[in-house]
Amino acid sequence: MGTFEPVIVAFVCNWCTYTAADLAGTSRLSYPTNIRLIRVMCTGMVDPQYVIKAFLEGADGVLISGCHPGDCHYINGNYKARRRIKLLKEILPRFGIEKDRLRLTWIGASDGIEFAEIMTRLNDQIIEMGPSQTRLNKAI
Amino acid sequence: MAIGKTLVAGAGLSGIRSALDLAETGYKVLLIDQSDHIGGLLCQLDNQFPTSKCGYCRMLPMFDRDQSSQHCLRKGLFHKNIEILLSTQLMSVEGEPGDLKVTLKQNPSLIDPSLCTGCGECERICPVFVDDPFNEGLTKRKAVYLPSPQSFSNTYTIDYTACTRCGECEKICPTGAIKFIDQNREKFKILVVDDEKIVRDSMKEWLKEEGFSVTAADSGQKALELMDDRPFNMMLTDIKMPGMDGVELLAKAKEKNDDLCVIMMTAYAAVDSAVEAMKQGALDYLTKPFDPDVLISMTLKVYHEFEIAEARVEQVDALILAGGTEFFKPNLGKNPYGYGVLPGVVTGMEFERLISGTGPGKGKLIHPKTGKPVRKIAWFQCVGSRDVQTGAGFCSSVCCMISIKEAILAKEKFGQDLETTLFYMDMRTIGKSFDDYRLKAREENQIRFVRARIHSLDEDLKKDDGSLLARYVDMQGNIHEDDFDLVVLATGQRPAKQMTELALKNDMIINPWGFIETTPFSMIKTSRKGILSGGSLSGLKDISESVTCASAAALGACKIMHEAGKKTIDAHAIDMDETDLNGLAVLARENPKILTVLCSCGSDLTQTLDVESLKLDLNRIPENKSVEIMDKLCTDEGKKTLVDMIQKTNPNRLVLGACLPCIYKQRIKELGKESGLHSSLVETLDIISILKQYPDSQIPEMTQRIERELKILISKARFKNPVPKERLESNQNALVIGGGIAGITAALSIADCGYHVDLVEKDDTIGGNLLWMDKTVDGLDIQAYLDEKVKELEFHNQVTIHKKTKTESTGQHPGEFSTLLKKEDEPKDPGETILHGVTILATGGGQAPLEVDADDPQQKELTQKEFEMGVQDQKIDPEKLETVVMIQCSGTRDEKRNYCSRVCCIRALKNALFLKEKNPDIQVYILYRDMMSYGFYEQYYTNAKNSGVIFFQYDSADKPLTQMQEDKVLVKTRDLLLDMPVEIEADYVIHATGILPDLPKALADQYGASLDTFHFFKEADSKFRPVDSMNYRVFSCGLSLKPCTIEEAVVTAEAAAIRAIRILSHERLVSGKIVADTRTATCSMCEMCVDTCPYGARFVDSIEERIVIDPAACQGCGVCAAVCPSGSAVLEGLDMRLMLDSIDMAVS
Amino acid sequence: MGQANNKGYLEQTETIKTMIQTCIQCGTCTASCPNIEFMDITPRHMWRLLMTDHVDQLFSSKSFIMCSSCYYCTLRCPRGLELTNAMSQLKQVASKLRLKQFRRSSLFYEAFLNSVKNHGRVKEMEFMTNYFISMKNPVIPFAYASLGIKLLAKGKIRPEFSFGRKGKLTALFKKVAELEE
Amino acid sequence: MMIKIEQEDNSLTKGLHQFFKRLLEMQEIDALFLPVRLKDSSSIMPSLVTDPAQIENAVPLSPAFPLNSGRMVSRLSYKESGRKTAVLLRSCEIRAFIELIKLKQGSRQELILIGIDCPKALTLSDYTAYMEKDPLEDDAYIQKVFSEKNETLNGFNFSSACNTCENPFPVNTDMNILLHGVDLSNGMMVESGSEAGQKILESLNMQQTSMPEKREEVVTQIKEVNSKANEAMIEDITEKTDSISKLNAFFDRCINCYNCRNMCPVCYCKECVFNTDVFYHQPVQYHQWAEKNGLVKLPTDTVFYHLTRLAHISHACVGCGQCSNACPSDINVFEVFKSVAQTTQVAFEYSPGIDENDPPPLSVFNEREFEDIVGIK
Repeated sequence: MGTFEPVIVAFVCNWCTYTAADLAGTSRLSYPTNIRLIRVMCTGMVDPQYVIKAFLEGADGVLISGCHPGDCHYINGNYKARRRIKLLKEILPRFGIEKDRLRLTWIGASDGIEFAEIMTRLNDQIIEMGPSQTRLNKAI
Repeated sequence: MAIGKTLVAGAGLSGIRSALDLAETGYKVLLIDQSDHIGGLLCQLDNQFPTSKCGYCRMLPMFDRDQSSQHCLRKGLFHKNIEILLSTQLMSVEGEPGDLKVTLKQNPSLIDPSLCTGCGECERICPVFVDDPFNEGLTKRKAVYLPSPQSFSNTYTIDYTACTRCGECEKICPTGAIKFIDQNREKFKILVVDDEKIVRDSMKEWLKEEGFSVTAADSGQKALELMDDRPFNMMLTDIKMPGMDGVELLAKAKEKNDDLCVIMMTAYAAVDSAVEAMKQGALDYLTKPFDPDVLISMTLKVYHEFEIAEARVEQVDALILAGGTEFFKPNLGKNPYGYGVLPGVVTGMEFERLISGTGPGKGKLIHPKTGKPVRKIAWFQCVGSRDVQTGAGFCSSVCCMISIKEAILAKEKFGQDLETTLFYMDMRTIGKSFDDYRLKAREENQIRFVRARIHSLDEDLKKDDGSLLARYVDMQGNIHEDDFDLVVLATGQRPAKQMTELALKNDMIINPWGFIETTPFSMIKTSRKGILSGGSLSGLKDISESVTCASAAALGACKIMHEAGKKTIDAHAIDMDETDLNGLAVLARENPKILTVLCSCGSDLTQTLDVESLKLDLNRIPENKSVEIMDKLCTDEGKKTLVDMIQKTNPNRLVLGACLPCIYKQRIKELGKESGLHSSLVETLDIISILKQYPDSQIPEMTQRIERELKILISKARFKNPVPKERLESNQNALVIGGGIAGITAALSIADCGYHVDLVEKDDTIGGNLLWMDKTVDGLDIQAYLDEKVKELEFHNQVTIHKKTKTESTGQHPGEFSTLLKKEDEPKDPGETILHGVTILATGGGQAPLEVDADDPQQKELTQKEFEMGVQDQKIDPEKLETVVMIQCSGTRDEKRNYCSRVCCIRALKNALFLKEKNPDIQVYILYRDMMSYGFYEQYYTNAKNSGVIFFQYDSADKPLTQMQEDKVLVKTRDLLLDMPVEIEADYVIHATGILPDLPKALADQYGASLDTFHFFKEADSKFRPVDSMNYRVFSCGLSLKPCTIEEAVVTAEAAAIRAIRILSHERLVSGKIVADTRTATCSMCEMCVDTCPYGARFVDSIEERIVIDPAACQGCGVCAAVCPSGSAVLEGLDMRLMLDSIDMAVS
Repeated sequence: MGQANNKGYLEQTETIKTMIQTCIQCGTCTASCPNIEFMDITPRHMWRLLMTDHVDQLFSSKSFIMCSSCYYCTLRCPRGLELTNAMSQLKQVASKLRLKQFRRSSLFYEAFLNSVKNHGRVKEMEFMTNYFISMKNPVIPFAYASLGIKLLAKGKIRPEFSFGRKGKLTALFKKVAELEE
Repeated sequence: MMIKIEQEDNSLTKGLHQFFKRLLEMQEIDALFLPVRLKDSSSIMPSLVTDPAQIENAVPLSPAFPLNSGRMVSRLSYKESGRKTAVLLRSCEIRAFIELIKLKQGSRQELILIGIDCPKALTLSDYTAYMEKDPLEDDAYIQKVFSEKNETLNGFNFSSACNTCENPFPVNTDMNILLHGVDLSNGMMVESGSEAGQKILESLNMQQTSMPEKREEVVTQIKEVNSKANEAMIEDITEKTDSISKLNAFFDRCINCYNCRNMCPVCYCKECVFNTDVFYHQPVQYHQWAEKNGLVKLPTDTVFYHLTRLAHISHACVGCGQCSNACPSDINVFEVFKSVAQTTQVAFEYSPGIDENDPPPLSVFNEREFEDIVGIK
């Protein structure tokens, strides 16, 4: 029986992180395939509802990855995202969704290698945490 | 009426800026570059000063965004109006502006970009390894390679000179994208001249083996005879030969046949004679004993030039040279730092690559040679600048800031325990926020700044771990010896060789150091009409100045095209397929019918995918009508079958899974034209690279993966609202506030391109600061220039001047400002309200007042302005003066006002030289902290010293003191070098109090602009949008933007003009497909979305109680949608319903 | 700055001052100089004194005497100044003015040049004895005694005095003296 | 400045009526907003009174707390009305109103905010039952709530929101009516909180007095008792809902009627996103969800709704308890929201409704903050 393959949803910003993802692809770096990338224009547009929806639908981990502070194409989208993730990291653990299942990272346009490493590290940590409780019984 | 077309030679940062400005205005642009990728220097820089952040993508167009690429510029650029030709050189230019004939030479690209899927098989097979110029030679790459790691098109390119034509890649390429053109090397005749027989014969053998026809001669005389009876393409000659030596032979051979390529061969000792020969026209030199590979690759390089005979001729209206500059190569000349010899010595660019994620260290800072981690780094400033030994009597003005940035980056990325030291003579932080950046580097990042110049470097023999020993003397005179793991040479700038040659060929004036000379008071007009210098070509500039010059050059081109009667595209014809409004409105009412198509790309998909179960699952989604498998969509027949399928099943949405070239935006637009299916309703997926990336995964796993990706696209397609935003009415009148030289130039520039301008000045005379100036430091007559400009302004039919007038903005709504103009001295005058589309704030600035507490009845302590005006009104007679002291940074560059006003040092040198010229035995002392004579102004610093001006350096903690003594002023300071107090009795003390902006906050707020911490205009991005504000319709130039000299003020005004024209040239502006919208019914007017919008694109309409959006200002970031709890702020194209459904699909 | 007591040095050093006027005090010459430990004030300090007319302090220090013309500083000066020539010109001024504190080195050079003038090469014995005589100080020869014996033992110095006319360069020296006026 | 309200023929309520009449008769004040016993029934509802005669039916202090009138006051003030109104509000109503001002749903220009020591309240269902079984007289109720032990009222427990309320004493108001720690036998005190309040009190020229010493000690004592109760409640609810399955159990009776949102004063949206087309799902979507787990409870998005509401307003929750009051299925929504509100408000160092210029946490950001939550080590 293979190890448990987590379902991880990654909201990836169209500018720096997506460029790094493409770079990881073209430089043939392999990273876990069970991470589903959803391209958003900016991490600032990731509504807390998207994260809640992902967890309630059975995601074991949610990653939000955007540009380094100061690199954001829209100047301050990433700062606003950071505050929303801080809010969610206060609310979700209250209901049993461990703090480390929701992650926020900054990835630069030429950090292809780092992108692949982060994806693998995230995947290993979520495997360690085991399946999320919503996968076993869905929230009503 | 023809559409204007401009050639931009050089697709670096400035080339891209000029091209985009013109393309957005609506002109056609031909953008060429000799390298194989666009972006030039910027591709290799991850971050730029003064924020050590990256802002490259902020150059992309703001409105009409779907015309251009919407991703990181390092992935590449495309724009509807720009044609990009890479590996192309500009050979010659003829004709007049408005009718220029340019000949271009392009390397034939052996790989067809429309077929190459970027699979990388050819790279794996290729046997040839070459130094990778992208990583400055620190790593190797194959002869077939990806031009830049992130390039989106990831089409592979063949390095024309390195490729040995072995043909392996041609065989292995799965899509047959590689085709070699046949070569006839016999036609290439080489003459080898050497007095030693063994050398002659061995070279003949090697070259013959490569297929060239070779003749040998044992003496110079014999060579000349051989040249008489048959022509040669290349000559390799030794230097030390009896009878006629190599250099003499070179001269004679060149007379006979000028485009003969000559390569000198010299023993190791005689290198400088070879370098000398190169100055007289030799192409290159080889040092004996040389190995065959070096000889072959050099010969191939020459052969490659010979091989590309045909050139392409284009007809354009204007030419912008944006070749930029090259960095000084430290190993030329005396090379005191052992660059290339000692292991740890690298240049600035190499260091940038060392710390980059795509660099040799792969994100870790390791020693380029020993691979060990690096702990101690030193930066040596002024390598190849301010150094007569390397022929550079100028300062390259950017290396100081580059080194500070690199030091900060090293510490932030690799740990604050890294020891970083900067050795400098004058730390030239000349930009607005640069001094703050230096303070941050010193205080927060603990970077050590040592004022000393290291003369040479050698290995520290005591420690044999390759660390480098540097000796220097500190200010107190004692000698220190420090060792470092890595030494970064802050190399200066040199003119781009190819550009200077072109300039010489077209008899354009170049300055003594080989940079292209621009006409007085302009940084873009060259001595040849019709050819403009964009970016840093004409001199040493940082990114924000290069971008400003690039925009100004675009303005120059726009003026030329307007005068030649050429039109812009927008006015010319509206491109129907994109905005077919009613067609799409009907579509909106239809239920979504999706067709999903997968291209098997030559292979049989059933081997890798369980196609049946995929079709079954996808068809369970009601909106997805059918799933089709097709083949070879890249070919014309393939595309034909797809178009027929669309016309037959007539879906209103398409999900296309194919290879990368098939899903480019342009290809989808073409498909849209042919099939009638609007391109915004096609969702694409690169399934080939997914299949390639995990070749060994089994069928069910891969099917599930592809199914999930397709489901996400299907959910996007089914919830997408097809109705595009309606086009926004945009006012085509401009308002310029402020009548200084910046306001005048902006107004004239816009008016010259055919748009009406209202120029408002609060005083009753036009001219601002220029009214009281007479000469610039280069001796140009300012008053004459001002009179000419004012006359031009007053007689211009497109300009209405309002003198003694105040402005008061009476509101901005999408597409238009309204401003009330009121006469200053007639309070009861109701004023005149004008409507305008853009606003340029050019309110200027002035000399800061002198805060000196001592009472000074005879006015002996003056500011620079007061002194100059005193001299002009004959109140001060230079002849009668004995001693004058000038104190720089007086009351500025300290905690109160921490920015360098950039111009006071140059102004002090001008006054000093003026005084010395008027009265040679006057004693002039200049007390300074850092002499900011940047760029070519360094020569005036040398002239001042030559004319006997004494310079005293003082420490900011121990400022000079002045007190009155009868009619003289006693100045007390300290000579840091002699370490003794100094007292000077001066007739006059001139304080450089720096520049204060004159941009009231109320005025800026009225137009949605804002001020920065120093109360100057706050730019959207100090580097990449230097004259724009966050409100895309408001710009600024001149002193209210940043402290600058007259030329710099003029160039910011021209840049602001083109940035305005790109809006004025459109009657209606269209926004991008992804743009914000408001659902007024559910909106509770809490204005959270208005406050959070970084672009001020949302307005509160309190009468109709709704939020109004300027679709052209909205950039589609979606921050408003995320902050609105009720979902009334919606991001069209990526709304919440679509996102939630995509999440559903992703997690299933 | 008028109060520098220059005792007439100013005119002498005017030309030297113009040679080094565009110095930007970067310290390259000081850091490159191999004899730096023997100098009481650094070369940069000297040029600064010259520039600010503190010529008396300049001549009260011995630094320029220590310069052995290795041309390192001229090679590396970013302003391309002829620093080594400036040093030698300072030496000439010092010897021309027969300044007391440089008496020892001026006499040394004179004795050396006389020997070259008379024989076309330096005769060590004759040169050293003339130098000791002109120094009129009996103690000095003993300081050189040990060095002299070692060199004699190794045959580096030929003991004999020769009075032949071979290699006379008096005409050459006369011509140079005329040129220098 | 502090004035005294005498008893009117030894009844505190009448004393208050007298005070409010004097206020209404003042030139500057056009209307009064306070709880009034309706003419033809015994229930007490907040009302806008312009005729001083109607003041007799006013019941400023009663266990009735049908809704948080912070929302009503925002309706009175989100645009100019040209009228000056004095509003009498409990502490949680004032704080809710201040939060609404930050969201531009109301403004203080035309209002005089009169705070009053909170008279505690019964839950809606308890109140109706209490009214049927010989409720206390108004004055008797005041005596009971403000002086003796006031754990229960005729056997009914006060609402858990009031028992766990940590700041039942209004702040940032124009004037406050003080009852706790005051010797009620000779009347109540009114303390001015702003110049506007001071000007009005001066023009009333009633007898001045000073702060009773006992006040301080009583206030801290009440706060201690309540915060201890609050901790206990939070500990209990946290344990009861610390997993999604427990949350499912907690909200099992929830029918997505969204009443808790309608009654919540700080849930200010004109139309909630859960009523828009975003959650008006397509039929096939229900089938997809059912196919995924074999079964899907309808209506869906129950837990999703509550978590979303937490994300939207947990920072602004003033703990007034109306959400539990409004729930038809008697789910104790208040306890979940108060416990989560506690954590988020502490995390962002934000206390709702205290100062209009303190912006809501998600509407601002600083360049360097919360760097610990970024990155994957």
